[in-house]
Amino acid sequence: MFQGHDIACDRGERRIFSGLDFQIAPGQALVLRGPNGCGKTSLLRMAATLLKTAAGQLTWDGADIAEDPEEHRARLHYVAHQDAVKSALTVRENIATWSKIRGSADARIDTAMAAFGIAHLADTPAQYLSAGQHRRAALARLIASPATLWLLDEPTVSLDADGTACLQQAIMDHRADKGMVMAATHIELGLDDVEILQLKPQ
Amino acid sequence: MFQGHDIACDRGERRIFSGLDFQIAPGQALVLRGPNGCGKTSLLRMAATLLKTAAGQLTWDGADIAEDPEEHRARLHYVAHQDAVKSALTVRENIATWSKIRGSADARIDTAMAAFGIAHLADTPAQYLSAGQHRRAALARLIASPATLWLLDEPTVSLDADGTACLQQAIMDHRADKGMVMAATHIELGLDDVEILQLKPQ
Amino acid sequence: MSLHYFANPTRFTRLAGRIQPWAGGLAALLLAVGFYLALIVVPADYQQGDTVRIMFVHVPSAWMAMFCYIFLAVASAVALIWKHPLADLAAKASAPIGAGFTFLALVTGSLWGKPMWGAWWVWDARLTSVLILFFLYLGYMALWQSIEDGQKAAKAAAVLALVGAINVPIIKFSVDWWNTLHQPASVLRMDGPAIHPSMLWPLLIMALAFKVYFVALLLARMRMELNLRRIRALRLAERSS
Amino acid sequence: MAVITRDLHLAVRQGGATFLALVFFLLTVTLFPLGIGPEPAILARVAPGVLWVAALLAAMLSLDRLFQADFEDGSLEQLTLSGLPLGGIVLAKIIAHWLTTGLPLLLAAPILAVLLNMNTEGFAALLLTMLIGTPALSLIGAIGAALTLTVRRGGVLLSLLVLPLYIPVLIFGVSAIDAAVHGLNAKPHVLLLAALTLAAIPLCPWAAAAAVKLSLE
Amino acid sequence: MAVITRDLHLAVRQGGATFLALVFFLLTVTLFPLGIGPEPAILARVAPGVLWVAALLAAMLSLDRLFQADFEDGSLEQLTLSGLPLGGIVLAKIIAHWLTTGLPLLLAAPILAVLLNMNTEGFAALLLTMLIGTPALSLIGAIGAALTLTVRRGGVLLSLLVLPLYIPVLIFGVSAIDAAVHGLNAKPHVLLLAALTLAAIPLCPWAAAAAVKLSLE
Amino acid sequence: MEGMGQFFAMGGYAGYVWPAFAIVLVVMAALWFISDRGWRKSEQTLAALRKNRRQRESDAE
Ligand code: HEM
Ligand SMILES: Nc1ncnc2c1ncn2[C@@H]1O[C@H](COP(=O)(O)OP(=O)(O)OP(=O)(O)O)[C@@H](O)[C@H]1O
Ligand SMILES: Nc1ncnc2c1ncn2[C@@H]1O[C@H](COP(=O)(O)OP(=O)(O)OP(=O)(O)O)[C@@H](O)[C@H]1O
Ligand SMILES: [Mg+2]
Ligand SMILES: [Mg+2]
Repeated sequence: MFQGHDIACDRGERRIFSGLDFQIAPGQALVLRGPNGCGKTSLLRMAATLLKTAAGQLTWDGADIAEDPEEHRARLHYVAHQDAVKSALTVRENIATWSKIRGSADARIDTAMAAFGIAHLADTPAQYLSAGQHRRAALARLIASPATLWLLDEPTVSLDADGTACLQQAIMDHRADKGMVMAATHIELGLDDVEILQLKPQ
Repeated sequence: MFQGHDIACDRGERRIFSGLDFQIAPGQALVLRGPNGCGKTSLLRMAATLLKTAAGQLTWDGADIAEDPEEHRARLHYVAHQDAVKSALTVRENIATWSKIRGSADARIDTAMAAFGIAHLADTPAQYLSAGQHRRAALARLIASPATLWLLDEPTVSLDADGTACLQQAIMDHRADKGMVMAATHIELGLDDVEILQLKPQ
Repeated sequence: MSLHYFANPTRFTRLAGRIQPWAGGLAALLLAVGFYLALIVVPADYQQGDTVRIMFVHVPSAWMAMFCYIFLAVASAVALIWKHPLADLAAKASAPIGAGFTFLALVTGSLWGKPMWGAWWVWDARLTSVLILFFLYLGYMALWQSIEDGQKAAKAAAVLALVGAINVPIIKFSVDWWNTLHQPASVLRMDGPAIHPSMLWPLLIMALAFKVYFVALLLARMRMELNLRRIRALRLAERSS
Repeated sequence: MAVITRDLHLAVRQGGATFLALVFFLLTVTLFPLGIGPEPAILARVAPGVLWVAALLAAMLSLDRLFQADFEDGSLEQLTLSGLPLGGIVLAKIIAHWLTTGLPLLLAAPILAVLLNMNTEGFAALLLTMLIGTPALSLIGAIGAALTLTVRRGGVLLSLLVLPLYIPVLIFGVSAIDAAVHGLNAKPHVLLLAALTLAAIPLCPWAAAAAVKLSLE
Repeated sequence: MAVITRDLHLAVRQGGATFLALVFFLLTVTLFPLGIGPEPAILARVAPGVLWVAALLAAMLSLDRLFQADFEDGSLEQLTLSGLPLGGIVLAKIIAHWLTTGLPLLLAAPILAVLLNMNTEGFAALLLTMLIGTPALSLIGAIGAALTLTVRRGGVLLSLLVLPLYIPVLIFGVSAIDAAVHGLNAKPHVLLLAALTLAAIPLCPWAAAAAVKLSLE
Repeated sequence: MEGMGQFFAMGGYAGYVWPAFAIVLVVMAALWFISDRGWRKSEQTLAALRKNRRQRESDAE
């Protein structure tokens, strides 16, 4: 169970939001919505321990995540706008690097590429990918090494219908597997049974 | 009238598409659709003279654009994934630079920021913008200096409902003004009376 | 028979296939004669002793180092301006050969320098500019290597080759412009060669041998590059189908 | 031209290139006495060489970002699409580069020359050769920067490509100063240097523009 | 550790840092004789200084990209999220940096020493000091690189921050070689240098990790 | 024999003259060898690829 209690967020010495509560149980998905600049990305970065909360606390099964950030980090994936795909490496190498760092099995790399329909691009340098292919390569990381909590910042950007379907399938499998998902988006993700957290600009 | 006759595209010594025809009359909009990697971005880059056609020709009112690329460039705007917004400059400075280079009036800068709802961010360095605000700043260029042909590559990425509405309004005004629009997208742009060009992977 | 007569790659391959063995054989023969003359027939110099024999490999190598670059630059110009389809290949194929000869000029020069000047290396203008030429060759080859797209690489490399061509006159005239330890030109000069005929002839034979060797090797490398280009095209066609 | 002011503005804002070259120049030159030892005679002997080599390196380092930053964020694309001729844009960027790197070096050189005990005869020659030579550095460097834009080993290749082309500038620059220091006639060296720069003015922007066009494809 | 192999792999692939430092080192040292003139005596006199200054500059230049590239494309974020302690990641990156810059410099130094007519006594001292000193360059530099990550004038600030910290390394390194060349006892200098490096090993990764955490906020 | 020894001694400069000629031979031979092998290999690969394609084309028919 991942929970937020009375969270507030400051960016550039300005209060972006405050008094925010949420909770995600295993198998659940929370979708963040709200206009541009309302703090969705900021909230995700807090959940990833990349940003400090200005007030309130984030807990995992009751324990404050700020107490042992390393442990919390090991159980999450954060897919951001900057997608950490190195243009000099091929698609496979890109995915392999991250799964090696996370110490997960190499066998999953092929599964991951297949899950996002980029198996045929395995040996293409990322430099030569189209925008959607690039994004798929970034998302494939989710499958290549397991993590309980997925934090997704506008994950469907640049994806075509097929790519979006791949992502939906991945999220469904993940949830069936007791995973949790927290996603920020402006367009319909096409997931069923999700909770929506509407952020309001202050 | 902007036309393409029997266009073919090579990327990385591979044929991406061929035998493509299209035409855009003043006031018209053409929407490019197709799966990831089918060549939408490539086609837009050809229309912007940034990429050479492998076969066929692009004409403007009957004249081949390859003959005088400078003239063609002066009449178009291309908004790409890489949005050419400098993080060290403020929003206003970013827009002003481009309108100065294009030699258009300073007065339009404020209109442009207002049109995309970022007037209140005029003096914020682009570094501190959220993803959607960043994109709005890139799009504001369209209004800040006039150009007949707008080439938009997934323009609604990161935009919220309000931002998308701003863009729709801008496109409507542009078309009413005899402007032309060519946009690649995966999601509905919400424009009426558009032609759709479906690209197929080879 | 215009420039474009040999533009046809198949015709080129056929012709090259015919010339290459002859050129190879002739190069081997001339080299053998040259080595015989240089090592056995030519008398030791009264000043330089037997080290003078190094001249017969050093000087032709140095000439070839410059010649290859001129060839490379001209081929690049032809590729850029007239878009002759084989010019790219000729330029690309000549770079490793030129680098090889430049390397030889440096090494044989060093081997000559130690007994003559008492140092393997001195930082004079001629020597340094040859070293720079070597770097230029390396840069040229590295540029080819690091751009995936063959056509783009060809153009980029051609631009570099042309810009780098300014180094050739600098090498040629460096001995006249700066006072250095190195010999000024005694063969290739305006007022005719100033060298004894007993030395001149073996030198010229050696130079000719190097030239013919260059031609044979160039043809072989061009055929290889042509094949590689075809292989790439086939592979790409295969992958996309 | 608007492009020049834009680049200057950005340079001032980001600081990056402007001061980097200057700071690098100053630091390199100050490190030398530390490395070599303080004897005035030796310092004076090596001064022209050290100053010119440091200037070369400083100029080369700032080249890396000449087009790269604009390329990565899409600005270079937008610039080519602005309707201005590409050669002109490239020249504008070269001028901005010189104003932000060459000019500061030129201004800093006299101070450093004093620190290195250079004699007064060499002074005028140093300034003159730097004034004539530094534009050539920006011009020639632009070609290398443009050629290596999309290249994987960008940085290395850039140095490998550019430094050989810089060497004539170095040699003429240093020989002119040496001649002046020893009371000889520096004019031929200066003239050769000037010829080099003059030849580079029309050629380099053209070649660099061709290379930029290639990498945008 | 996986991070080291990743960085090495990337370095080989992109070439960037690896060869850049080496090529820069080689070219700088080659430029000097051109600038200073060919007299062997003078070259030998300035050789230790030139080699160390060139090594310092080469190391400093490659620092710029130590965290920057990973920061910009989001990889640094992902690395901190990988569950490994940040200090360890930073240390891994420092080791990779040394392997790709310090080590090549170390290997190239003897060849250059010959070209610069350095005498054989200085040789062993040169190698020893570079072996001990170059890790300190990577370690100290990492702090600077981390501190300047989000800073606008990154490059300049980096040089300004790092070079003063590098000066002790330079001074001890050169004095050790000079002592050896003149047949004096180089040991105290070498020991001081070693002390410096040993002190840097625990301190620098910790400081750099703190700085990285700051800039990710 | 005397003559031979003298010949090989090269007036005391054997250490310079012979390596110079040797390196020339080695480099020229190596360049030739590499180019020739590269060319042969490329011929083989090309032939194999072409055969492959012809086969596939006839399969398709
Ligand atoms: C690494 C060292 C050396 C290099 C890079 C080098 C380079 C060159 C080059 C580029 C040329 C062709 C010049 C032209 O055609 O104008 C040349 C010619 C020549 N070199 Fe060297 N050289 C080196 C050492 C030496 C030494 C040590 C000697 C003899 C003491 C020597 C004697 C000659 C002679 C006699 C010529 C023929 C000049 C002529 O007739 O045109 N070189 N060398
Ligand atoms: N590094 C920063 N420094 C200062 N302010 C920032 C910074 N990053 C973002 N902001 C500001 O914080 C607010 C929230 O930004 P955030 O990126 O969280 O918005 P968002 O909800 O993700 O918006 P979008 O839908 O556009 O992605 C914005 O108003 C933005 O201007
Ligand atoms: N610079 C390049 N070099 C080689 N191949 C490339 C390059 N850029 C793109 N490609 C390839 O060309 C094809 C078309 O790419 P393009 O970016 O035009 O697709 P797209 O339709 O815009 O896709 P998306 O919807 O994902 O943005 C892709 O298969 C891609 O892998
Ligand atoms: Mg956001
Ligand atoms: Mg696209």
